[in-house]
Amino acid sequence: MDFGFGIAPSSTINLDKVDRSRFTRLHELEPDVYKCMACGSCSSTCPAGRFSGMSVRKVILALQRGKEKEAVRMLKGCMLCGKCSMVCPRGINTRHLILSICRIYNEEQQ
Amino acid sequence: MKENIVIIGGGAAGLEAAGQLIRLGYSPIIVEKEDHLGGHLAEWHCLFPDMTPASDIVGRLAGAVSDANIFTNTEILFINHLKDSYNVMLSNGVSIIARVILFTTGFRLFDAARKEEYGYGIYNQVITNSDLEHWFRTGDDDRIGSVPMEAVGFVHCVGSRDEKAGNAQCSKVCCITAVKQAIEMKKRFPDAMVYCFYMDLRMFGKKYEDFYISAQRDYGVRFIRGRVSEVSENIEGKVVVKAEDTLAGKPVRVTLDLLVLMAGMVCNPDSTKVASMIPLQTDSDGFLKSKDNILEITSSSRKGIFYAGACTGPKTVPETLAEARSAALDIHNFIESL
Amino acid sequence: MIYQGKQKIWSEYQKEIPDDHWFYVRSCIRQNFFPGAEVMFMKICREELGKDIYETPYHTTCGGIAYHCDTIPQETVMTIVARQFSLMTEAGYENYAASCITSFGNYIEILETWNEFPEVETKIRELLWKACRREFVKPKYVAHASDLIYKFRNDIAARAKYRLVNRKTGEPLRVVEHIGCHYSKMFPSKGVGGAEYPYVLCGMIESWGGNVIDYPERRHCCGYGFRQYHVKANRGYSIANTHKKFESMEPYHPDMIITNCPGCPYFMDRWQYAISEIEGKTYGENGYGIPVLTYEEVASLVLGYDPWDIGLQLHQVAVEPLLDKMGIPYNPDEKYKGLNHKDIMRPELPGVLKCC
Amino acid sequence: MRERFLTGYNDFVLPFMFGMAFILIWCLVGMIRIIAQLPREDRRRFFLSFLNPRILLKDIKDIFCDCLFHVKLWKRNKLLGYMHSSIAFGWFMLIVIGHIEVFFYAPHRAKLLYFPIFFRYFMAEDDSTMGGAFFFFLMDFFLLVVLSGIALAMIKRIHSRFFGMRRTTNPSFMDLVGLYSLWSIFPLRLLAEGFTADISGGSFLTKSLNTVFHAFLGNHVNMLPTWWAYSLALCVFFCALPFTRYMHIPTEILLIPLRNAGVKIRHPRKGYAEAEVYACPSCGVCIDACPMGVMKTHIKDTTVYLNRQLRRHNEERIEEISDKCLLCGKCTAVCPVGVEGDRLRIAQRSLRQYNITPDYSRIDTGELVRECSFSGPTGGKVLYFAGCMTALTPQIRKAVESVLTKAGIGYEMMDRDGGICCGRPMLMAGRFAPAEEMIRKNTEIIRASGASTLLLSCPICYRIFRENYSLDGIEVIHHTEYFDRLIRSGAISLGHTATRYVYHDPCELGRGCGIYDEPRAVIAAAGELVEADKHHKESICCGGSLGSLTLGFDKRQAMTANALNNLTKASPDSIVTACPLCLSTFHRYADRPVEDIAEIVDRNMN
Repeated sequence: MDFGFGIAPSSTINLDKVDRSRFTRLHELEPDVYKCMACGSCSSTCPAGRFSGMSVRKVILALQRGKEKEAVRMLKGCMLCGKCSMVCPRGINTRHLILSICRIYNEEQQ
Repeated sequence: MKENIVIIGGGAAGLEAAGQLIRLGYSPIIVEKEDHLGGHLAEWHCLFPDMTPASDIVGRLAGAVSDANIFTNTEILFINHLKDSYNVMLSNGVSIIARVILFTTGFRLFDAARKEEYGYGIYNQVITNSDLEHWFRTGDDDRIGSVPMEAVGFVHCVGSRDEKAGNAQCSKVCCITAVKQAIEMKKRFPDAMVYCFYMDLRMFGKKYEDFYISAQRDYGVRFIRGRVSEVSENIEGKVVVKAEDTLAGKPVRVTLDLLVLMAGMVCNPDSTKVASMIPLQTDSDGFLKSKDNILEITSSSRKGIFYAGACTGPKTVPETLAEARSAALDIHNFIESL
Repeated sequence: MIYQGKQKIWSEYQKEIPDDHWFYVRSCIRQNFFPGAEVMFMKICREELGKDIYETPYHTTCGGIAYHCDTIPQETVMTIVARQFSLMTEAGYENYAASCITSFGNYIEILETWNEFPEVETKIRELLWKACRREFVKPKYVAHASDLIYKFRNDIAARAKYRLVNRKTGEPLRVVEHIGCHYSKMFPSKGVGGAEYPYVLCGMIESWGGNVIDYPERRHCCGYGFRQYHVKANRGYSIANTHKKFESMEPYHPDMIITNCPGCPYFMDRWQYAISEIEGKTYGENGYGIPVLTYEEVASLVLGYDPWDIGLQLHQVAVEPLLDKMGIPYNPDEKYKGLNHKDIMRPELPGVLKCC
Repeated sequence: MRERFLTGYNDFVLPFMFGMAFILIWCLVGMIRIIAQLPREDRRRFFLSFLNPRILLKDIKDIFCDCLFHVKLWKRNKLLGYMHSSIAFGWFMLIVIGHIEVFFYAPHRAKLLYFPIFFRYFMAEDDSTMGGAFFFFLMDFFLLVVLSGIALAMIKRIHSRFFGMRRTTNPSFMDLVGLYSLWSIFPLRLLAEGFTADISGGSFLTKSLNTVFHAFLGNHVNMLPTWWAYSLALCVFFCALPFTRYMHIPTEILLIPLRNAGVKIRHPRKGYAEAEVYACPSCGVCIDACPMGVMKTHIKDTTVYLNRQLRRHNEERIEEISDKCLLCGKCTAVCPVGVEGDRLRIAQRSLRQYNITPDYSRIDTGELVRECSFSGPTGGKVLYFAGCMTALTPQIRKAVESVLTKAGIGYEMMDRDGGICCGRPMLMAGRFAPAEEMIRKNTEIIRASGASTLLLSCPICYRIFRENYSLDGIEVIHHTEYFDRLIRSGAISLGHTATRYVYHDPCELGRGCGIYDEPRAVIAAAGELVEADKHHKESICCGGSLGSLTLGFDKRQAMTANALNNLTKASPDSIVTACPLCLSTFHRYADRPVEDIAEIVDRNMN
């Protein structure tokens, strides 16, 4: 029966249901991905952010929370200019991290 | 030297101050209400950032005061203010006339059950930092390890920075303690996911930041910025935790096998009781009020009454020890000036 | 679950509930939803327990729905409430009992506000005087009607004909208790058992023989949320919350749900039908739903009243499986007979949810 | 001159013949393979190059200079140069003169491949041939030259520092086989010819040897085995050659005409790249050149090892080495045979498959054009593109803008509020398609802006704008060049101070674009210019390069320290560079001021 409304999807991130296999693979390649303390330097300096909302911080977070689609959408705007790696206070090699994500995760699967 | 110095509290501050005073040639009297020395430190397993066993520290501190007069299992019944000294009446019948009293009465761990939404004392798998240390120390706790530990959570700031809980202050040590305990859990249960729910991470001390990075990178401890709002139990007896992942701007929920509440430091009511006998001023946070928070942190507004350690506010062990030494020197100078 | 831990909290959140002489105000909406509930409350109090419960036809809405929908300012709702208090004062009562949880929360919130800001109270007194030349004395005690039933739960248990026990197996029934949000979430000390682990319904269930289920989403809202339901565009959000609760309680296989709020039983009852239509899923046994009852209805059943006399035929989810479990006899042919055996007509049966 | 044997043949020539045939066939097949792998367009260009006399002459000159005389090595270190050219040129001359001898004295044997090699065995001098004595002298002379080279090579193995090399390549097993067989060829030849010196004649070397050691060399029983040994040594060398670094000898001869024809690397394993890989002589000059070399752990990541792994198809190591490199281009700059370590790596990176492809189609260039469009009449306008990195070093942008304003030059900024990346970092990661998309977008903006000059501050941008953008009609210029021009044209003038400046050549500006003199001229106008220990194309990368994909922040500090050490040899007051990335990298660890040229110009402008 059509009531004119349905059960609204939950916005809650359920960590029990997050498939961690790909992130585990990413972590093997990029141990520093866990070093991010979400300061946001990368996002604020990102030239692609202006055009596409790209933010390395958000990508890392989104992948950990199982929001891969969102991460892929942002990554497609990345120009790999490397400013984020220059400003990262924790010395994370963000460029290689991004490339590794682009290899492990698949936009087709989203 | 025949000057009576009463030290109230045989914890880290009391022991260190007594040790220093002995070296300066005094014979201090330590009054401790418990049956053992070392205070909270004696209940702890090991300390950040070098994982030093707490028992080693207590052993060394207690070793330095073996010559002192120590009354354990003893409480202060009353203190009378005489002309320029104090008459301290102890529960064991001893009465001491002293011109100097040092308060090293410390803190009390926040009663985590007061944060009802976290269900401490109601949900089996919710424990406190202190319970966890007890388990580290003795291995005696059925709640840990009896079920597979797939996910463990730590809640920072339980009863700290919480006006509703009556404690607006930061307890200073819980952040790093949570990091330390998370690492220890990860060492014992390498396959477990370990989450820390925090509001702010205050890694102010020496090597704390290294410790934090190591927890993230080497141990994979996951830090989620957001305070746990409520805890419930599911049909399997696991703990279901709800929080907001404020970095994602989304609510987050996770099922845990164990939830550790980082109970903070609050003022010790016993300290307040003894202070009211003189009486001494207390601060808005309930801790004893120093004469000045920068210049005279170890002095009270009353002549001959000194403070050291967490009786004036949350402190780390090194800070407590430094204050104890400082108080010993202040007492020495005070006696010299008499 | 450590039961002693809960007992400790319950012991800390006990409120004083006078024994007798109550001024009773009804809910705006309950009589349409579950018309038997308030009638049975009066009946139980007056006839079974012999209490003095006074009500007046002159009382109005408390303004709570409008207030929570942000359609009237606080002064307005306070003035409405002041008028209710003046009716109580006129009638010579000082104990105020509300049938509705939102009303109860509203009264408590207003009294606390006046406590903190006496100048507001003065202003409201002036407004009331200007509006209808009335004056009032603030009630000495404010209780929710469920507080009263809680207080008399053991008296009711002593008179009980039936218990919340499966007659066949002898096992206690698994009962979900759902407390209205406005009962104690705003002022924990004003509810029996506090906000986190309210005891008001648990006490009834325990006293009448049932087993309380503590499931993860126990604290969650029923989904009504005023604006979330009243605005059709938000209704998906409303039902999503109800859905979440049912998903959470499902593994415990509850036999029934007891509530103490006007909206909650309605939404938990009717949304089970909507969920079954949208998702094709039902939560009770054999395609039935989980019966949702108000505490007055449960008290009435326990005391042996006829299910149809207390209006259980107006529930969307069929109560027959519950009646069977409790061993309460009922006549299926009488289900849709109203007063004086007047036919009130059979409702159309839903597609998925089984309703006898 | 007379023939000693009627047959003109002995069995000992067989090993040599076998080896020779093997290596000739191998090289022929290899050459055909490489040429076949070239894209059709490159192949056409290669063949056509032989019809161009200018290129042909250059081919011949390069082959002589590079393969025989090793001119580049002479420039680097005389001893090293002598060692290589003595062996290469000496051996070459032995072969040439051997053939001349055959041509003169036994023309009917000219068909026999082995005859010139074993000439002394088959031919004997008679009293009348003075010419023979002359050639014998030459042969002995060049043999001595070669032997001296071999002796130096032996010393170099023990002590490479004599040859100006701090570190040298670690030879593989096959390299050692080749090495020892090569070393043994010429002493064996000397010995063999020593035996025949009293029969066939000889000159100052062989004859004297025979006289001095007559007791041994006069005994002809040992003669034939020695000639066998000589032939066998040649055989072993030729047969081992394809599997050793000595393959560079024949490969380089192919590489030179390919390069002169303008062929470029398109694929890391095929065609031109393969020629480069096999042309690598494993000399190890790149090891010392590599900025990563300051840390021992990175030595095996230098170009010489990349080439070795490419030959071995060790995929895991190839990936690792390719990703780690800073792409500073110094190995390419110093390589004696012209192996392009940086381009090889980029090509390798380009093979990688990614599952997420960037998409910039939604970027609205219209908005960016509006931000930088010129108002008023167009023509002669300067469009300033500061670049992403300059956003992190605002002092550069501020200084450039200040100079432009003070000089009264009308300009607009292309990325005041951030722009689209130039594409070079993406290109360096081997992802060409997204880089192309950025290039297209930026071209669109630049063309629409109506600028006639594109001024750049970042050498990374500058290089890609020069190499990969087609902005015909728009001049692309770096601010160092631009300021130099302004000074020379008198549009601006600088006040001279006594400050001692050292100039750091940024990799992309110096080696990348060949801009060395302009920045120095600008600095010299403002103060005293001193040079670093290593400068111009030998300049050492600051360590901050975006070229490396895997080098972590913590691994770069030692490189930066090393580069700073190099810069401060002449005790300058201030370090000057012309790249935002070098600037911020040096800033982190320098013990004295680090500035961009623009800052100096701005400060000293009259």
